[in-house]
Amino acid sequence: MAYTILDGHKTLLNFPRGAEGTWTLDSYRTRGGYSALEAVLREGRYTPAGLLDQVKKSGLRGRGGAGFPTGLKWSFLAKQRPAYLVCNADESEPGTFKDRVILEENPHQLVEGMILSLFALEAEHGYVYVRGEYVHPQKRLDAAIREAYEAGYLGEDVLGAGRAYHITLHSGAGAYICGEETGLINSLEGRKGQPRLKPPFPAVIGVFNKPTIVNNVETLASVCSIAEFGGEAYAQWRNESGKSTGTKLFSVSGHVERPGVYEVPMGYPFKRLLEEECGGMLNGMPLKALIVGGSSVPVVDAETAMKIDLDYESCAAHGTLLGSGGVIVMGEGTCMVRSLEVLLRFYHHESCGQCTPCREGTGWIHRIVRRVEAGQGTMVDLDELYRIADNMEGKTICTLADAAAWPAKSHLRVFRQEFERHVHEGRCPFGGRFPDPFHLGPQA
Amino acid sequence: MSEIKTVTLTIDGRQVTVPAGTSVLEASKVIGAEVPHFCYHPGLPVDGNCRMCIVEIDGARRPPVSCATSCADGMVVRTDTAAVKAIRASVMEFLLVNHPIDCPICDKAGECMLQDYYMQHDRKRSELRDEKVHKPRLVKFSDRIVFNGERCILCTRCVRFTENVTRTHELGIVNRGDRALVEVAGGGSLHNRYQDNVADICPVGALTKTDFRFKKRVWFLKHTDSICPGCSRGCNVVLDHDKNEVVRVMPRFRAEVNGHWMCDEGRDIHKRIGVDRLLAPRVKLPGREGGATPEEALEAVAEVLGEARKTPDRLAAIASSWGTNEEAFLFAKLFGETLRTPHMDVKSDSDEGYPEDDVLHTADHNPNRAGVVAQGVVPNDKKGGLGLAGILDACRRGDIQCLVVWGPGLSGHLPGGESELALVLSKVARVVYLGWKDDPVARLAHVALPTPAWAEKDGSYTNCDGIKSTSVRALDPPPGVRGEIEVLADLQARLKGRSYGRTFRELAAKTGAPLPPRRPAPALRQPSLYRHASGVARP
Amino acid sequence: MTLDWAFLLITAVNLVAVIGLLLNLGGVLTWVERKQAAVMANRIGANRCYIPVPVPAKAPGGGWKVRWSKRFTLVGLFHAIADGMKMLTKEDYTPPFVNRFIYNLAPFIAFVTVFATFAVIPFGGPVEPARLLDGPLLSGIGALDGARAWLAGFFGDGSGAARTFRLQLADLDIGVLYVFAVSGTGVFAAALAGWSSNNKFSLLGGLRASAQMISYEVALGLSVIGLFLIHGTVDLGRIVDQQQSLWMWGIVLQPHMFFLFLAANIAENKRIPFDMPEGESELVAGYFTEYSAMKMGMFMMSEFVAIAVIAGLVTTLFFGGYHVPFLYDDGFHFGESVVPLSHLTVVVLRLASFTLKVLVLCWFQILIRWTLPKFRYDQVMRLGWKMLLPISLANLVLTAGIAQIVNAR
Amino acid sequence: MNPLLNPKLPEPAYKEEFTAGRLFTYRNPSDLTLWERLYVPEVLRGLSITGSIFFKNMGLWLVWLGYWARGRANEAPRGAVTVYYPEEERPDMTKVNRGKHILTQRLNGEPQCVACYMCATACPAWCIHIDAGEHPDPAIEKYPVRFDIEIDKCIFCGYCEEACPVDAIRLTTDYHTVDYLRERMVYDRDYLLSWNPTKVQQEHVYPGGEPRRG
Repeated sequence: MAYTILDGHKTLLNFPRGAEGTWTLDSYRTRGGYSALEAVLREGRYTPAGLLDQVKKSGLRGRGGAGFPTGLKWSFLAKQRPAYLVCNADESEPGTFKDRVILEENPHQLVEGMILSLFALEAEHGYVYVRGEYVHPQKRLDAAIREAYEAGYLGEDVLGAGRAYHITLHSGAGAYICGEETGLINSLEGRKGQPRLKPPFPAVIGVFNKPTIVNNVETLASVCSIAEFGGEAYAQWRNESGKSTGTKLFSVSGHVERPGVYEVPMGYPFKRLLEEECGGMLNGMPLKALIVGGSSVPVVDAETAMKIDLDYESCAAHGTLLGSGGVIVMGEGTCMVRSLEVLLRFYHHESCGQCTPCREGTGWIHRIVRRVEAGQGTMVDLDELYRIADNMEGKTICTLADAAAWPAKSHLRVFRQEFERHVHEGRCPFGGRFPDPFHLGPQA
Repeated sequence: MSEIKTVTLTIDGRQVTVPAGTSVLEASKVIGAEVPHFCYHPGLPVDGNCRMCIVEIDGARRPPVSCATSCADGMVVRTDTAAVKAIRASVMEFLLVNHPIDCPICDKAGECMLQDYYMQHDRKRSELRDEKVHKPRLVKFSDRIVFNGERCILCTRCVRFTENVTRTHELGIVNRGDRALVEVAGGGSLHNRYQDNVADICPVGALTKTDFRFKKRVWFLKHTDSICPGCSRGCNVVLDHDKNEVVRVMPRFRAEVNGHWMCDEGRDIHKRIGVDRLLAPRVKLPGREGGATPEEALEAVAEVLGEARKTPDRLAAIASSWGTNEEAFLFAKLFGETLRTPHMDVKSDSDEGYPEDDVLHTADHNPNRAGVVAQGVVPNDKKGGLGLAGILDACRRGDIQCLVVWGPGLSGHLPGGESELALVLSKVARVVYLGWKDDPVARLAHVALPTPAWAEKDGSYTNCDGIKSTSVRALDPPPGVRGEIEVLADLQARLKGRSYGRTFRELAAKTGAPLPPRRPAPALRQPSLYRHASGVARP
Repeated sequence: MTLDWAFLLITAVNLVAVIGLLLNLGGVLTWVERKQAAVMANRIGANRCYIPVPVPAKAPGGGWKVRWSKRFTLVGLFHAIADGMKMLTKEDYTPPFVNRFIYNLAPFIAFVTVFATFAVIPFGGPVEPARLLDGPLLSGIGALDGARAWLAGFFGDGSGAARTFRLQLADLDIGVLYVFAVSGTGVFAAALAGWSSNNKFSLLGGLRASAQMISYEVALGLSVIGLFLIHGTVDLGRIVDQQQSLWMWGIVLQPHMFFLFLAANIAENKRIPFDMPEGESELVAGYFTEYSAMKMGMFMMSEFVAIAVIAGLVTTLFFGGYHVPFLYDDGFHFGESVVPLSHLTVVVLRLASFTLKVLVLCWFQILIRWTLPKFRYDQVMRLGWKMLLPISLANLVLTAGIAQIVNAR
Repeated sequence: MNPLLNPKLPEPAYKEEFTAGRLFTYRNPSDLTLWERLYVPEVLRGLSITGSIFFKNMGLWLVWLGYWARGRANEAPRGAVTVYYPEEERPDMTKVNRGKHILTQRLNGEPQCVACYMCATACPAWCIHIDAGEHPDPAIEKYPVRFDIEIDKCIFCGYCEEACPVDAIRLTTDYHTVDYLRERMVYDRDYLLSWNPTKVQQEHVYPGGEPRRG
């Protein structure tokens, strides 16, 4: 297969792996950092509308999981000012740790992307809502923002262009639901982190009742590349057969030889990612199941996994979602009931308790799966589980209920015989334990 | 006048035109397609968390909640498809999964939305095989409100009430997921003066009033539209009563008066109905001492007034600010027209109550001062009529020969209180008292006639904003006690005055009182447990 | 004309006997009806009324004391007395909306007509008072000679011949016609009671009663005309005389008419299966819904007395009246052999015979009442007009024809 | 459908008859035979049946007299299937007879009742009167302070038993509900609880019936 990509150029992970000091301004500058910003602000490469147009042309889609076209989202921003840009760095999806790499190793690219985005949106103030547990990334980002202020990339008069740009770092208190944009807005405002009813969308009424754009770290960082190379060039970085564009970070975890974050162009085959980048399955064990886009997307079996190209269309065609790119690889010997139990325990714990189906449903299906895993389930429970998950889906304010329902439904659909073995044998056929895909490091 | 913008949409195949900005839920009410809901309350901001009011709208990506969706032109809404019904059933199932289903001991049973909707939309057994989530029960939010966490469906109506109506912010939701709980912020207690409303708006039995707790099952209650006499706001209320006893008072929606709410004190006023009542007439005229029948007492009053008529300047009448418009009308006609006294004024019957605030309370703790004045109970300036203070001064000087006092509380107008009252009244040859309380005046008067309390008579009241509300008789007065309308009309007839009518409905035409809608007579017992007990439209 | 003291005395004795018999029979029948119904239905029936009887009982501290036993119930017979006492002592409530005069009159009409019917029924054979004390046993007792002489003197006709009296209140030539006339008057009782009560149920009951009684009056009369043709008289006394022979009894001559006559009589008496006018299930209590206490009691009483009167009438017409088979004035005649009996014995036997027949027929009527289900109203009327009336007319024609043939021979 | 086309259809279950110039339709036509319609023989047959019962029972009465005379009245065969109520009682009274009420108890002897008023609501005779009170134990929360049953108003329909959500009220087989004083016919809470105050704390035994399990 042929790829149209700048040879050897990584746009987001454009630094040597494991190198020291990649997070400093100097290091970033040596890699061509802030050149796009300077070109835009000093040389007037783009007008704000022009940059917005480039983003639209680039075909960039939100990297946070939902994959909403970024340019379209930006164009919805209401006209009144002040408006705000919020960077969603509340990366709390199990299996996803890509934003962390940007925040830790390459924070200036986020800062530059945010300034460019503020320019394109004609806004002044950006917020970065960082997950509370990301203490170390926060420190790096904080330092980067300070450096940017000192270097004049942020402040009242940025690069002498007569424009003021500010970025504020806000630490979250640790709730999965604050990764949802309206929940994040509530949390940012100091309220309880619960999603808001939409409409009105944040682009109309957002933070502090002002128009707001909320974008993922990776999305905003990618804006640098678009400003640098132009939207059309960015749109060429893809698998020719696919429609998704640009590069994407994939955080691979689980039973692989080399777990980690990899940047590949859209449409990169999973098989190649597994075998070339990650060095194959751990100890050569056979693949059993794959969660391709973070814990909330449907699971697929090994056969389907090998057919997947890592882009939005191919994933959808194979019954799953690209999501946030949190690739969880599960090898033979993994108990899928246990896997589901772990996932549902998370969603049970993280449901905000606002909407009825999610509040009561996540707990309910978690308790059922827990019982099935313990070998005390019945066949009726399996049907109930599917029915409840189905009832939860699509009825809540945010998609947390869906995020809990999809894995439950797909686990049941794809690995039904394993659930039935739990029921019939009255115990976990895998001994109640399994090679834990979430806690096994590369050294295991 | 700006034209109100309207939109036209289709709900269940029927065209509806509503003002722009109306929610689909409210628009559905117009055509009678009632969309079930828990968290939505017309008096509170929309929260959209119960997910019960989901409907189908053509073109929507996922079925939206109708409470939070504004009507738009050309919208096509379906509220009764199989899919919508399935969603309602599934939401009911989720709501009931961790609900304790303790309806037998729950006071809300009978008017519980969860019960009603279960019968309408779910009607199946629980599929739960695991332990339910347990939460604290019997949490005292204050000495008026008790909270049961297990029954709570976390609709946040109470939270939004304290946020948006009283703006006291005592309540909040703590914890996440199925462990979420309503708590009083900071571990204190509810301290606002409208806290009983949170129990009213609670769609389930999570918040109950200590006042009403275990007193009566709601399906035994009869409901009568009334007004609250606690202050000059004149909140429209429903008296829930059984066996000639008011059990609780609930607010009745009236947008321009009280909206959906009422204060806690208004709910307690009914407890004073039986306290200090004047139950039998008292006559202390020479030759008529001793127990008198109501008929004899009335005759004595007529005799006293007939005597006083010869010197109208020395007759004074003080009206009650708790009287209804119709009574005040007759009072004014009797004394102003038939007996021609210039000295008429209205007094305050009561000065007890909560101080004024910006929600509902007013400073005047009498329901109908404005109405009584509007009906003509004012000093006749042309003839040198005296006001209340003037009348009392004249009494003190001995210039008044006959004083008619209607309603209790006259001693509150004298700095010396009761002892001064005795002094003042001793200078008056004939004192007539008319009222439901056994007031100091009643003990000093030469003739005292008992009258019904406000809940025991029909009448209209005019509140501080000039809005008239009608109160319907809910209770039977004590035996032998006749209403003021009847008494005044009778006196008018005995004194050969003009007849203006003897019933509320006759007089309402003259005072412009809104006639109460004729409700069907309440069934002796509600035929079904599953009908909404209060009989009023559910908010 | 001088007063016929002997006749007056006999009439007085008859009167007392008839009224005493009927009143008590009516009372006892209330008990009989209850008890018989119970026995027929495998129940126990009235048994709780008692007269306290002192019996000795052991005192707790030793010695004896008097205990009042409650066990003297006489198989519930006291219930009749208790019923009577209750009705007499209950509040006699007159509703305010009734026509007082007629309302009060109606029960008396019902009561009187029933009693009056019995006046013409001969309940015992001819009595010669002078011969009463003659007999094989009594003639030997000299102490009775004085009485015997007084009887002969008092009841003699002056010419020395003994007078014969019939045990019958009124020996009327028109006999049965009087019965029909008087019982026809009974219609007024029901009709007036129903109307004067000013109550829909009462009125309907009264209407039904009058329609039904008038309808069956016709069949009642026609069903026995055949017997009159045979006997050639309507005088009940002479009809009974002619039934000396068993073969001349009405039940033998016209057995089918017995059923008709009994049915028509029960319908006249408004008893089940013809109790339309009362109709408990649809009309509360029919024409006497508004009556209480003894006025209601009089209606009830008249019904029970009527049972006895009907029994007497049927006995007289169909069962040879007071006659005992083979018993003649001087004793039993079995073919050629004769068993002579004294006059007193014959009189007593005939009285007993009449009483026995009446009691059996009372029992039979009660048996009918507790056996048959009730008719529908249209069935009652149809039976009366379309069954009983044609049958009795046919019987009349047939009997007349046969009588003509027999007489012509 | 024309019934002639389908001869298997049953005869229409009605009869038409012209009477008094009108056509009457009888929905349930008489199926009496001519012999039965003659009526008199059937009447006589009926009379013979009831009469025979009468005579049989009178005969049995005579037999009873004989036994009575020998002081063994109890052993006599009896025709009546009914009993002298207060002196005698039916030995074969059914276990499911609905009689006097009881209130079941908790293990500590308190009423099981939670004062939900369901029985009072369901009662068609309105003979149940309850006053609820706050129980010191929050797990119970509500209990009857007063629980009166006016047994003289009760119609023993058993609806209270049906309505009760906690199996607190039951009707026993005891049918001795008579008294000479109305006051004594109002059963209060303590009386209703006193059916078996000391015995059987482990399971609630249905008086006169099988113990309930589960």
